[in-house]
Amino acid sequence: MTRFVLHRIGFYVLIAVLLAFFTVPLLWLASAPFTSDPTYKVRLPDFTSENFRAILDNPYALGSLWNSVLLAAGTAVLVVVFAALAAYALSRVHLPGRDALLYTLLLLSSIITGTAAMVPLFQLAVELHLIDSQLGLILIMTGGLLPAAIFMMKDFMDSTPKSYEESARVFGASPLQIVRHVVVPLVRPGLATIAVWAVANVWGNFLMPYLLLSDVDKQPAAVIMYTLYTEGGQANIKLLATFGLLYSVPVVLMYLFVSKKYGFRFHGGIKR
Amino acid sequence: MAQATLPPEVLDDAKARRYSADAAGLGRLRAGAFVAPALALISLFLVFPALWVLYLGLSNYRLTGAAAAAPQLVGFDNFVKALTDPEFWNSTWLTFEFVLGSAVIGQVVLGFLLAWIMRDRTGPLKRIVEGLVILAWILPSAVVSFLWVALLDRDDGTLNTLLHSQDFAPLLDHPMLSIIIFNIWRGAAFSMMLYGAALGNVPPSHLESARLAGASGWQQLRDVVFPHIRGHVLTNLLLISLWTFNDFTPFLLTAGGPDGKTEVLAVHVYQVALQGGELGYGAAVSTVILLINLVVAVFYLRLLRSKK
Amino acid sequence: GQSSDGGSGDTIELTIAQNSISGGKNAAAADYITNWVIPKFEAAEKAKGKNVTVKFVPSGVDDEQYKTKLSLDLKSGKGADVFDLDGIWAGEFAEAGYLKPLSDVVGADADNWDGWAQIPQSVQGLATYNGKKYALPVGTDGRVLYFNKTLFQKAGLPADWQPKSWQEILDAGNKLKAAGVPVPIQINAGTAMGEATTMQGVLPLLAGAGGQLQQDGKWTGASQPLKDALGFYQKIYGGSGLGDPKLQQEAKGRDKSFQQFAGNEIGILLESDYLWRGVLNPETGVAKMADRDQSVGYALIPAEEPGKGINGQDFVSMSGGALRAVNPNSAHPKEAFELAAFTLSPDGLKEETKNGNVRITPRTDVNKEILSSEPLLTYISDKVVPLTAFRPPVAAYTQVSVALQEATAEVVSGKTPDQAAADYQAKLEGIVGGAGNVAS
Amino acid sequence: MSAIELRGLTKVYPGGVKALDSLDLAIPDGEFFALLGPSGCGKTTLLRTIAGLETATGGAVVIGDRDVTGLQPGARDIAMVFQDYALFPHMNVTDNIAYPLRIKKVGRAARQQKAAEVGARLGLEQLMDRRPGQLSGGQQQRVALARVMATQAQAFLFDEPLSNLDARLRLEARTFLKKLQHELGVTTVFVTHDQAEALAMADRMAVMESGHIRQIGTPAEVFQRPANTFVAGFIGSTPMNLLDGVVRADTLEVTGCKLAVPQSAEGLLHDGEKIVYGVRPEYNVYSAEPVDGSLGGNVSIVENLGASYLVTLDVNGVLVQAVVPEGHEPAIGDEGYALPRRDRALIYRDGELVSA
Amino acid sequence: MSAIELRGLTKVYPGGVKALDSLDLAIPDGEFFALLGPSGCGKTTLLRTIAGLETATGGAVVIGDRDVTGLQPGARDIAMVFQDYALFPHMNVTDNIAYPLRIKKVGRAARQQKAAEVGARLGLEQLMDRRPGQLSGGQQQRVALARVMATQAQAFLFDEPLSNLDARLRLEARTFLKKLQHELGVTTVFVTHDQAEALAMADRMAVMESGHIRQIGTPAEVFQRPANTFVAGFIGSTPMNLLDGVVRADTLEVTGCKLAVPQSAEGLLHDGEKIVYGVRPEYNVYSAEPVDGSLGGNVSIVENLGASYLVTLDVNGVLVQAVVPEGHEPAIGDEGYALPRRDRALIYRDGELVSA
Ligand SMILES: Nc1ncnc2c1ncn2[C@@H]1O[C@H](COP(=O)(O)OP(=O)(O)OP(=O)(O)O)[C@@H](O)[C@H]1O
Ligand SMILES: Nc1ncnc2c1ncn2[C@@H]1O[C@H](COP(=O)(O)OP(=O)(O)OP(=O)(O)O)[C@@H](O)[C@H]1O
Ligand SMILES: [Mg+2]
Ligand SMILES: [Mg+2]
Repeated sequence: MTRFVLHRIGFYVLIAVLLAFFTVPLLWLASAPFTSDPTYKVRLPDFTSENFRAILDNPYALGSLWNSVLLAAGTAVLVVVFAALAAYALSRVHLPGRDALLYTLLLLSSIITGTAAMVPLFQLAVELHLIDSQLGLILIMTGGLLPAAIFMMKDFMDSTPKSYEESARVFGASPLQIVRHVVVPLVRPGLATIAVWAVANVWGNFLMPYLLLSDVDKQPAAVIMYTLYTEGGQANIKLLATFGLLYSVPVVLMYLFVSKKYGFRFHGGIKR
Repeated sequence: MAQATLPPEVLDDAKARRYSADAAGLGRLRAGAFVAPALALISLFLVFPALWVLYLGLSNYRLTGAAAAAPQLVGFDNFVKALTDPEFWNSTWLTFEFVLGSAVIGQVVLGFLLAWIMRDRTGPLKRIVEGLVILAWILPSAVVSFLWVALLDRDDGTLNTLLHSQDFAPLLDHPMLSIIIFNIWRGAAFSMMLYGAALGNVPPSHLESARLAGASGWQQLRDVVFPHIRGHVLTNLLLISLWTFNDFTPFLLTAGGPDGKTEVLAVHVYQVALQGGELGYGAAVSTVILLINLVVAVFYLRLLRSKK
Repeated sequence: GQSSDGGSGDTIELTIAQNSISGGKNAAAADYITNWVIPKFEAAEKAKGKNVTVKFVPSGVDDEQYKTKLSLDLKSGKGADVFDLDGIWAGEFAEAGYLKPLSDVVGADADNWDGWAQIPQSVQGLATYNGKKYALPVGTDGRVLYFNKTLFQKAGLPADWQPKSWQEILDAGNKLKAAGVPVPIQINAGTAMGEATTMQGVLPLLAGAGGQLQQDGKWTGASQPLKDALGFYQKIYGGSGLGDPKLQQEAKGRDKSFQQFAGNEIGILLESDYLWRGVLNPETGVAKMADRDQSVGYALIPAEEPGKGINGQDFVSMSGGALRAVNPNSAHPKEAFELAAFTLSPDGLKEETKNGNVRITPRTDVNKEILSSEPLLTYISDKVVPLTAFRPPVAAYTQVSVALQEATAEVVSGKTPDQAAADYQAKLEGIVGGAGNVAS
Repeated sequence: MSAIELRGLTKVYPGGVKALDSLDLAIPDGEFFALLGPSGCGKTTLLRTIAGLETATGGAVVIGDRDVTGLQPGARDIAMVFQDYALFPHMNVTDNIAYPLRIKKVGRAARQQKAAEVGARLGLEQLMDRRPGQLSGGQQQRVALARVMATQAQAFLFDEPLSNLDARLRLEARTFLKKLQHELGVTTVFVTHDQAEALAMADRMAVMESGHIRQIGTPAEVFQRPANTFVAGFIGSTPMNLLDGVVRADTLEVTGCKLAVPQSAEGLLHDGEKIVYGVRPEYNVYSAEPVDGSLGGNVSIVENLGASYLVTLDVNGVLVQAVVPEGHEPAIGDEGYALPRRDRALIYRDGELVSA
Repeated sequence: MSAIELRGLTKVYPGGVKALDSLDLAIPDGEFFALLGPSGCGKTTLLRTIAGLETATGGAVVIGDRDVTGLQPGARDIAMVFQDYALFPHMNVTDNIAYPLRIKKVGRAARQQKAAEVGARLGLEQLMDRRPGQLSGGQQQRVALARVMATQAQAFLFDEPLSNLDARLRLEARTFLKKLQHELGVTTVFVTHDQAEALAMADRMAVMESGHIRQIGTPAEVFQRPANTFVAGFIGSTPMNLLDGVVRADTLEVTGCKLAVPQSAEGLLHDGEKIVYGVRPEYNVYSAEPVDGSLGGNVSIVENLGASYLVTLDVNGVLVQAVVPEGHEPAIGDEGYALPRRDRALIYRDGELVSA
């Protein structure tokens, strides 16, 4: 019995340590935006709303958040739709060289996230007249995220029983109908996972949006966040902390929404 | 109950090909159509520029200056330069430390630990723990870097406040350790979720029969859990290693410093290509990263698939 | 992008780009363009019978990122008709063909601009590469030694301090240290501070020791002046306690040095005029100092010893400055040039620098008027600019600068100046294409 | 409602496994036909090939008067219940039942109406809004049936629809299904590996082994006169005793006992030949006293079958089983004698039934 | 080898489901005890609580003379076979069998030796190097048994070990398991939802319903005299006919027919009271001609049971089943009569058996 008690105590100590590890860094974000004269020090805030007023005065702040939402949503939708279709086909039909192809694409996707790829991507966008086009940016980012998305998505697809599809097929459903009616609902948690992953990736991406979108009215929050430095590169902590909070809120809301609605987890098959 | 094996010609009987036999009746053609949009985007915006990067790696292309106007192919000069540059090796070594410490060990272990202790728990505790872990994952890097600067700051850092210490500067005194811990914090969520799902696939009866035999927690992990989640471990290792190899976020925390002590390859490429404008050289280093990734991937595949 | 009116000739669309943005980085400059330049210029053109619309393309990013974007745009034949760039980029942009001599792009109008007469030769030099003018200079700056009069008073140092040699700086530092000042001297070092280390550290010291980065077409390697400059670093950071070596390594070290200076923790700080008008600005600064005018003193940067500076000077400084260029790809280079010139018209500059946004403009006539109320800027304009030096505007400079930063970092972390200088030379040879291009 | 005919149907899986070996089968319109066989014999493959979920490697499938071999499953006008029911977990019962109609572009109101109708017929009225996860196994099975009924297909294919139910429910479902098929009169092919199920439900049945059909017939035919030892061993709730023996003039010598030649084999045996003597435990009359022509030995196991007992005798090292009515069961270790009924015992030569 | 005793065992799951409700049970040393009941009645929970895989909410578990309620599963000295066998897929048969010994730190050679020994006993000699994935269901089941035997535990717990086998194998395994337990003499608790299995194998059995034990006894007791209608309906390969009736003086009126009072209830009934009349189909004697005191109606279903038929009569709208020997089976629609055997029919009052 005492072993049991010790076990419990150990468990809660562990949980406490882990919670602390994940919470302590977040304290600053919870306090600085509400402090009149924020520094890097975490202090009990005086709950001023002045910082928020200041950031709302910025002509681009709110618009950029909206742009971020557009870009992230657009990319997430494309990534999810295309990855789902591709992963489904790859999971169900054995195309020759499938695995090798996936691994190659996955490796190439790592090069494309690197800085060195900016020139090819930029010139490509120029040639395709995708400069200053949010759609173009969405397409480019989608291309970069797709391999990993397909890779993960295929795991989900592989784990759903085939009899659902066969059953629908016997009733005469077409492949697209099967995907819409049966497969998508079954792997919905997986789709949600990939969508959140894609959003998180796009949300934080600075370089590509900056290079490909000149029009400030189209730029996302990641770019606008960089403008809150001074001419000499000094952080305006007041604005940055506050904008950082506003910038984080949509992703957090989206996570909460998704986790409530779909259960945020890997491997979707609904338990039967 | 295998029956007699027929010669393969029979398989190519015309009738058998009239329509496809996969579950959804896709057939290769339609499967191709399903893959097509993704493949088109990938080819256009990933494969093509990636090959371009490989090509750039063979040139002396620069962002500005005369070499920008008329870049020339220089063969493997860039690679020779990289391989003879101690800074490159320094970065490579740091990257290994970073990937090994933060991803392969840190995120995998912490992610697994979180998934393991939360595995059959429900209720608010699980939601809070998972929520916080995932929050660390989805917050934008620009914001997160501020959080960690605030945490580790030499003067006013939360850590110093908590420890009642003065002038403790983790980012200067233990820069690599700092960014490793940072990246563990940042990325544990993915592993946690993946292993959470994987653990759901371990039949409880297997764990229980080990318990009945008197197996300790560690023995249960070794004998039951790990053999079951091998495939997930592979996927996880592969993805997080790739991502960590190319992770640029440490730059936001330490700018590669102090004195290049955290200049991992991704940061090195950034500094070389964006700050130094040496795009050709940067592309060559990217190519080398790609090759290292390839080796790592093959290594994982060998390690985890061979035992099956 | 470029104007796209083709043959219709009805409306001319121009764009103007800067690394400035309303509500963020360099907000004042951005507001000046949108609120004054654009309406006034459009009206002026209308009066001339031309239908011109101007669009402002703001940004607010690191200089490197701005440069990258600019290069990519220009390389692809895009970019704003008029854009700003750092003077130091002129050479590499010209070599890459991103910039063309103004007279080639615009024609005679460029040389005939009445503004040139008002711009001092040294400032014109910023826009000049291989003897040709590539852009209009937007302004200049200068570096001085700032000191905290409150701390000086505590250490028994004069409020009108003006060191004549490096030793005097060290002496003052020692006194400050004795008086309990946490950080007596801050001279930027290391890679974390980036270009701030080069411009507010190595180069003024190098100049003070009589050295130059590039001389007679050759780069200077491990020369004595460089060793002296690095030696000075060693005296500050090598255990004397005069400086804070750790601060040099922090990613946000420069921000912190500002905070500490404003917080009366740093005695002497080598910085540019931006510290005064931007950082410490009692109204808009990120490290506001309400009593800036009373408690911050400034002095010229002395040569190592009197007369030992470049050109035998007693005092030295470094300057830079932005340029405003006309895109060679512009469809309407003439109008674009008019726009650029318009932004630098006396009225314009006065408008831009009012309400506390004073800076040193390129025009002497304007400077005379606007700087009178600004003692520091007057000081820089009158005393510093005449003796200042500029960086070599060549492509390799960026990497050379990094190599210099690394040399200082080595000294701060304990290597000898000789060793650091030797390492620098080795790197330099790699950067500029072999030992043949380097003189030691 | 149509007949199903398979002509020389062959199915070879990509790996080279020949799951069906030029199989011929004709199932008349309206028949309830059971496919029985051990695991892996190809039952599911046969069903799936009829449905079109697997492409036939050779041969033809004819449904009604159409050769459907090359048609998509959806075009064959058949309906199938899968072993796991394959109810869509994200749809409620109504939507599940109405799904085939949705595919056929029936309007929403009409579908709902039809689903309600079929559901009511199967006693699902109260459950129409639940998800499959909220139903018991038996209820799920009914929903799967309802979905199939809603299609009004020409033929029904059931793949072990009862094997996921618990024992009690299985018995009920058996009766229910049989009755339903009778009323609907739709040609039905029913796969099972449970011989009791096949016997109880089928109009006719086929016993399969490794891709071949071993016997086709009514349950009574198959039970009473298995065509070969394979079928003999497979059919029956207790396996048939199959004992090696030798013909000795007019009698048989089986495991050291002298037995009479069964009626069915009279005059067909040759002196001295080796045969297999088959008799079901049900047709072994047990007695505690020695009886002429019986198999005698010691009782080694007694199992309760409910109203009777299955007694296993050790007859000179060979186990022989007999069913004993309750009240007469021996104790373990007792001496006992099993007298095969001459009219029910069978003789197999080289595995095939010896019969006139 | 030890007895198992449960005292007031209660298990409430976190959600609030009371899976066991202060349950008392004593299983003597060496007994083969079956737990039977419908899905969800708490059988698995009971087994798992004995094993220590679930902590008891209340009450005690005593194995031999130790109260093990607070002990870890590993310390209780019991072994369990799971429904899915829980063989480790990455270990071969030898390693699987030897696993418990490995945990007990038995040396490598000794483990291998023991595994080989136990494996040989279960006829696994040829398979010792295979992985579970390469074994058939029946073989897997034997490996699971071997692993349990290798532990030499005090008691064995089996959770539906046969339900994953196909019907044929299940029958074989039944006999095998029973015999093995007999030889080893280890106290064994065996969970099943298949009443035939429980009847055939158990020394004694308990029938559970929602966390309670409804009847404990030998298979014969439980089969012949179910203590209540729940058990009556649950036991038997064909469900017992349970018919509503009213006592009319010396006879019973059941679905419009006049029946004699069964022997077991003679003198225990009151005129006019409502009862349930129970008779197993096996004890319903069928005839085509009207018989006094029988249940008459039209034949609605005939199911082949092998050597007999299950005939369902529609008696004034109520279905009544009778078992008819082969050769006497009626056709559907025929008129038929089922005469319950007075010595086997039972009467239930308020669900409980009426008995002296
Ligand atoms: N997709 C497949 N690829 C290769 N071989 C297969 C495939 N499906 C089945 N088989 C093989 O074909 C044979 C027949 O399989 P099938 O599933 O038809 O058997 P079954 O009679 O339905 O068995 P069960 O009673 O176990 O369901 C088996 O040997 C099986 O291993
Ligand atoms: N982990 C659990 N949490 C909550 N309730 C549970 C849990 N496990 C079982 N139950 C509930 O406890 C009751 C008994 O379940 P148990 O698994 O013991 O039934 P069973 O008799 O073994 O059924 P089956 O024949 O389906 O295996 C059921 O109502 C079940 O829903
Ligand atoms: Mg099958
Ligand atoms: Mg159970």
